Amino acid sequence: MASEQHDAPQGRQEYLLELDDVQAGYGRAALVLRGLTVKVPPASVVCLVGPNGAGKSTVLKVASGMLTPRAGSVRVLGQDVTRNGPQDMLAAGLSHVLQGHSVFREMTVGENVMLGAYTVRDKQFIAERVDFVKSLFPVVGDRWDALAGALSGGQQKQVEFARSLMVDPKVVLLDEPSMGLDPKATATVFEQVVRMRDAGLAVLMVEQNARRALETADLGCVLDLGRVHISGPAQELLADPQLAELYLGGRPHTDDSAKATHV
Amino acid sequence: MTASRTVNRGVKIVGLLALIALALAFPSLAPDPFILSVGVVIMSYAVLATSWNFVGGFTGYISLGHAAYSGLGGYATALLILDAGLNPWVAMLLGAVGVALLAVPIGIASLRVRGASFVIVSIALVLIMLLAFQSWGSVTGGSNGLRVPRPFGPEVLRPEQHERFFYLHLALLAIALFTWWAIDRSRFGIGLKAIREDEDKAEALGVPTFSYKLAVFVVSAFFTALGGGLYALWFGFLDPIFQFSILVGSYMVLMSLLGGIRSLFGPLLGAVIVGYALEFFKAQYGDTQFHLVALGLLLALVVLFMPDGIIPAVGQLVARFRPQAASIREQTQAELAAQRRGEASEPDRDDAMAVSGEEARR
Amino acid sequence: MSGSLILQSVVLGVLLGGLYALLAAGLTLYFGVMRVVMIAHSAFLILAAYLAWYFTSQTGLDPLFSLIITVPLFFVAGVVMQRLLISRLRPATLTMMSVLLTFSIALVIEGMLGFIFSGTQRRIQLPYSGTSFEVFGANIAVVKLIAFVLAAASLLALYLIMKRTRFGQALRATIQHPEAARLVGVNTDRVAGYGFGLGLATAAVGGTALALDSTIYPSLHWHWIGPLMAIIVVGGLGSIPGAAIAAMVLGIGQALLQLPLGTTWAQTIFYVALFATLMLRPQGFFGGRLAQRF
Amino acid sequence: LSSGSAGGGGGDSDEDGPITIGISLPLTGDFSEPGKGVQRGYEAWAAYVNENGGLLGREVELKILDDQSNADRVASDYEKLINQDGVDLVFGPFSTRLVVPAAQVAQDYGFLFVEPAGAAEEIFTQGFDNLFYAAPAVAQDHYDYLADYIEQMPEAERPKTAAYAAMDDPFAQGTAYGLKDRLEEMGVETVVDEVYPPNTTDFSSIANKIADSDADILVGGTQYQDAVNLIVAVRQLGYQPRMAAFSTAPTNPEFPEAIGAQTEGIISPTGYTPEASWETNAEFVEFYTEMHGTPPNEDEANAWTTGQVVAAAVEAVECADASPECQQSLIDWLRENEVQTVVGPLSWDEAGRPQGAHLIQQYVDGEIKIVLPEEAAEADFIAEKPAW
Amino acid sequence: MTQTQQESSAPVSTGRSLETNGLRKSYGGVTALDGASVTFQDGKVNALIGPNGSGKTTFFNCVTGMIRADEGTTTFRGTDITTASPHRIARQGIGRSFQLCRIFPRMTVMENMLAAVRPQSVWKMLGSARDAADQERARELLARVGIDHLEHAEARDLSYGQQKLLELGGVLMADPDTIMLDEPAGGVNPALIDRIANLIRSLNAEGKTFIVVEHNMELVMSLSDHVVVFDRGRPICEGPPSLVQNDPRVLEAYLGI
Ligand SMILES: Nc1ncnc2c1ncn2[C@@H]1O[C@H](COP(=O)(O)OP(=O)(O)OP(=O)(O)O)[C@@H](O)[C@H]1O
Ligand SMILES: Nc1ncnc2c1ncn2[C@@H]1O[C@H](COP(=O)(O)OP(=O)(O)OP(=O)(O)O)[C@@H](O)[C@H]1O
Ligand SMILES: CC(C)C[C@H](N)C(=O)O
Ligand SMILES: [Mg+2]
Ligand SMILES: [Mg+2]
Repeated sequence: MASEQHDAPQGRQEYLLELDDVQAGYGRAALVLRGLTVKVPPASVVCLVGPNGAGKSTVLKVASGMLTPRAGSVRVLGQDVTRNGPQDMLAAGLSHVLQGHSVFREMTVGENVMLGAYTVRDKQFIAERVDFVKSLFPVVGDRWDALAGALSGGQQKQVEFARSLMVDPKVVLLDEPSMGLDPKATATVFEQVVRMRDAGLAVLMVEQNARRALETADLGCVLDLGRVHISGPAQELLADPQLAELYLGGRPHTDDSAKATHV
Repeated sequence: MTASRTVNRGVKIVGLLALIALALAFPSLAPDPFILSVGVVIMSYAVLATSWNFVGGFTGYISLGHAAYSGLGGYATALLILDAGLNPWVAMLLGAVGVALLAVPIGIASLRVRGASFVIVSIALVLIMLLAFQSWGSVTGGSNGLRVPRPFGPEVLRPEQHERFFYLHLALLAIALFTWWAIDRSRFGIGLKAIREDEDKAEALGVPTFSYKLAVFVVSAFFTALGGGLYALWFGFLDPIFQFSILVGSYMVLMSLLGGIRSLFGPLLGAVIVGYALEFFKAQYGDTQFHLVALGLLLALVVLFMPDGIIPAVGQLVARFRPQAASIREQTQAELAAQRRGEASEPDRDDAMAVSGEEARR
Repeated sequence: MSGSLILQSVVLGVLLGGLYALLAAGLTLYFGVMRVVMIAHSAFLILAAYLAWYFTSQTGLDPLFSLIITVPLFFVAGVVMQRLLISRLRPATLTMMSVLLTFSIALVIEGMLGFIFSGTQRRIQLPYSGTSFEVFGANIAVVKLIAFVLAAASLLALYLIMKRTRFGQALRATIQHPEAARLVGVNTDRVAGYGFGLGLATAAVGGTALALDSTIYPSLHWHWIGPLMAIIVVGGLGSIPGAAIAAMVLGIGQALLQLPLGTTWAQTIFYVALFATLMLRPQGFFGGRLAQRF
Repeated sequence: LSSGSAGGGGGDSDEDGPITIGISLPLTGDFSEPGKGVQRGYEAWAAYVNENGGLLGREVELKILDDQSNADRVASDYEKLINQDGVDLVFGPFSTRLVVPAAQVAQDYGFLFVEPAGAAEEIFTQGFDNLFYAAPAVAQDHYDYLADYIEQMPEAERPKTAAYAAMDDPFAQGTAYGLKDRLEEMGVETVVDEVYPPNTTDFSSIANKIADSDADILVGGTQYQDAVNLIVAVRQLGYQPRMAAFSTAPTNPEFPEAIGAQTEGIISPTGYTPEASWETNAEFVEFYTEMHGTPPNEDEANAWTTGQVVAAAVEAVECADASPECQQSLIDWLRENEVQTVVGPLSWDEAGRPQGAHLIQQYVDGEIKIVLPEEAAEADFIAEKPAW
Repeated sequence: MTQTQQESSAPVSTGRSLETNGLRKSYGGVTALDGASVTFQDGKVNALIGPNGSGKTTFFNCVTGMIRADEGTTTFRGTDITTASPHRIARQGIGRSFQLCRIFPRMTVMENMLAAVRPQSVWKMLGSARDAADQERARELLARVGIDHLEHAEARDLSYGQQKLLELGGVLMADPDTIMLDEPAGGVNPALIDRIANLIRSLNAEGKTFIVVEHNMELVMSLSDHVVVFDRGRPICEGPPSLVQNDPRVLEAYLGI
């Protein structure tokens, strides 16, 4: 049902990431995802929004193999990876940036970034990437030898994002990448998301900075209580006043203050 | 809901009364004085484990060195009787008070560190005590050991002594359990548990973490010392090697964990099981080292399969067969919004209540 | 006190410190890197010593050859132990529960040793056990020197593995954030297993070194736990060089203190150092890890 | 019949059934090695008695428990033996540390307590009125013959300086300090006096002090493994004493294996020798050797002696049951009488101290031989120890 | 009722709630705070903004005693609290939340709330924690942050955003006068952010002072009376939102134009 809606504009194109009728939950507890379908076509950004506890992070965890679904299937590049563990996912072409903080706290920023390239053998490529992330996030270069755990919250987030840029995946999962980032860094992150899309990657992104995210995204998907509540082209969702009230914050999105910050 | 709760309560009370009755009747049920003496040993374990659980259960600080306090309690009692000529019971109480006082500086030094470092410090404490009590022979009797005069006259035969000490231990256990329970339900207790979960966060919320930890540490040392003193009076002989042994401290931890450190009766249950198992393994594999293997395997099984202890594990099992209490309401945003619109007619109430903690305000 | 006495003490302290350093390094690997309090480390040490003794008494060969068997054996045992046991513990309570789990393993090892080899004290018969040579007026026993060289070599190897290889990085990452480590492609199960295997392999070397110059019996491991634990705290949990330096300092300290104080009180140096460390620098003197962040 | 009166559960000791004897021994843990020796001795004794018509015509049955070298356990073991198993008699465990708590239980139930291995003075000052040590001498007196010998040496040949290293254990320390007191009286200067905890494994620092002092005589108050370690450690430092004496360890059959070829001249006190000419000894040695293939050692002999002592009392008063009357009459009889044993005739003071002396053994030509006193000597005392 | 309370708790107003003077903190070569002197007014909603790593969290930590500043002083309502321990500062009436959200993971949501209640006497301390009035208040607060339906859930099972909300609830439960929030809106659903903003406004109306670190400019601008902008460990500009928003230094350092 929900998936049909965004099937349509993409036509008969293959999907890079497909979650099909997935049911998942933690331990013995009740289901968190109750039959959910999300499909991400190549060269597109799909944004998941929804209230806290709706199951957005859980979707990403299922997609990256950190949580095995109780039913349904996961496909990456057409290949069934439902039972894959997370360490195999990178090989399958999928990378995942976790919500919250996941730097290796007692390792240096440099070690963190280099671990991002753990599976990469090409020294030349690594060197290029290091220069690239240093240019994106100055803090990475400035604090290369500092312990990552000693950085400020936002700086850690930047290091994490930089770490994820060390590889060249086909599918990228981003769980609230802009949380805790200052406007400058937020802009950088969204720029990278756009760059990835332009490079043909599929990006599945969870954002609470929903308006900003939907402005960047091609498709939007509103989750509630483990189901896709509604999905469609991001611009359409943004314009929907009822959605705005329930999920995107009460004020209409032409609010002055909002504009001022979205410079 | 309320009906099931009262039923629950009833079951609990009946269970408790049955437990008390069983404990009181044990000496008359015991077929011979040996079984009774095993009962005394198990009660002593229960006292020690429950005392340990003041620190372990509430604050999550795992002390492998609580044998230091029971040993000190035993020695203090003995020395106060022998050198100061005090009445044994007074000596036991004063000894425990002394140990509690000593626990203050020890606590100040060792509670500064958390987690694994604390475990190591606690091990070190017993080893220091062992060295000190062994070397300081002129006072402690050193490795010759120290005989503790018996509190009852020679006319009280040994089986009779066992019986008396069984009840004495039982009484001490009851006091310790009551204290634990009282702390558990108190605001002090919830502060301690907050320390167990996240010490810095608790501190930021205004919990005086250090004083709380220290207070409960001292309480724990006090009860442990009482347990040690009582045991010394019963057993009648102190040897530093056995008084200050890591193994004894580890038993306290093992028992508590086995039963469940978050439950009032966890350590008691653990003590009964471990105490019995120790006897059983010894009887089975007595003349080989195999009893150690058996004990080790028991411990490993608990840690692997019942990390929260038996009581919580059983509780979960029971809960699984019960209808799930629908504690978590599940609503979509739309439903919530509708509901809120309904509430919005009386917003004042909402706001006023939120800050109406009059008693809590200065 | 004569100068030669002090010189000899320093030499003995250094030789002893070397062994302490190796053993403490193994502990610090589990502890600082993997957050596992490995109470059974010294039990494995004694196990290795027993295997060396058994090897020698069966084959008549030098105990050093037993390393060919025990080191791989212990490595595999470590991997198995991590995979089967340690990995089942919840991360949140890992430190605490690992104390108990490894404690139980220590009991099992002690029990099995007693079961198989009895409680009898054993000592390897070596033609050169009493041999020594003199350097600047101090006697250096051949067995102690061998033990020291073994210790130093494996310590160095351990350090290089941890610092210089991808494996070392992956291991640290695995422990600090297993989920994130998996997401960057680390096979965390394998890495954690190897890490544990590595720690146990040091116990194999240490045990053999120990057996060269000491009597062994099943419950001997209890006597090693205290000093080793103290060393790793003083050295800073998780720091291999820290543990090594602390071991050296405390080893020499113990040897020197024994002159005026006697054996019993000299042992307290470990605990005095431990408490002093906690008062002055809870994170340890040499290594030190990140202070708590908010 | 007043059976079972002692503990209320005394058991059913019918007159024709076997006499059960309860024993707790350290079969595991720190004292397990000598503990097993004692076990062998007890079992050999029981087998021997049963082959020879039993005690009072009844079979003897041993009930042996393992106390794991633990004082708490040893007490509970005797508690169990007396109350649950309803034994008729008890024999003592091994080692001073375990004898005290065990004797307390026996005393509380009014049992006779003859023990094979609680030699330290501390045992006899606890006020036990039921205790008897079944060996020739208490710890302090173990070296008496050696001290006598040194006293007789010409002033110039006597050692001038002595180094003592003793385990912190009542027995081990007792032996070393017994000799120390005597030597100091003679004017032998104490240059090293070290006490080390039982768990010490590294002896290099103690050895360092001893080597540095270059004392003429080295006295070790040792149990077993500590002596081996100490000897290796002093050898590593090139120390060569003129005399070296260690308690217990050298008499252990493992000792020469552990030390290798360097045992020559090492001195040790012992309460027993298989060669002794005491009445029953030859029989004992023969019986034991047949059973185990090797002649008995001190631990086995002490156990056997314990059996002999109790048997003598039982035969004399003609009772063997748990009743306080019987036990008291056994105790009273032993107070008054001398018993012939494989370690010689034994009699005791009120506290249970035996009144004899230990022999001095020494490794001569690779074999441990009695060297003192002269009347019992199998070989000549080597006054100048060869280098080790 | 609300009225009387407001009066009784109305601060002995010097106008200044919290004041720091030359706070400095450095870690090895990194200067996290570089002589920060800031004054926050009583009864206002203050915002503290600045780029990542500008020292906002460090400032919070110094003020609340979680770390000790190398130099400088902090005064709260005229009392010097520079070297006071965190719980004392908390008891003076300063509550705070953490940027990397911190809750008590193995306690239920309700217990998390009750743990924040401060007993006022030893007697109270030993009294039952499950006080009916406290529980009632906790439920109200949970409802206001939108997670009342999770009352019996264990805190570790909550989603990230729910944990943030719980932390906020806990801070409010302790009933401080001055509430310091480190990114309260981070990871929170926009619809809820509005509710939180309302909550802050209404508490502010009752006399509570707020100091909020936030990167959500929309929220900062609509909520705050006074904005302080940090850069490299010291304030570079402060004033009402409209002014700060257009200050070139702010635009350059923070908004990146
Ligand atoms: N480890 C866990 N164990 C049990 N339940 C969990 C666990 N993690 C999440 N949940 C539950 O699953 C539901 C969905 O969680 P999820 O983290 O996917 O939410 P989310 O949409 O990402 O929310 P947020 O925006 O707050 O991050 C929540 O109700 C939460 O309580
Ligand atoms: N424990 C520490 N060790 C070393 N440097 C630290 C430590 N804590 C903070 N810093 C440094 O101090 C500076 C300020 O950090 P702080 O956490 O206060 O920033 P912040 O303003 O809160 O940033 P954010 O918006 O990212 O949360 C940063 O450069 C950080 O790297
Ligand atoms: C002579 C020995 C058998 C005595 C024993 N070693 C003891 O500790 O008392
Ligand atoms: Mg989430
Ligand atoms: Mg911050």
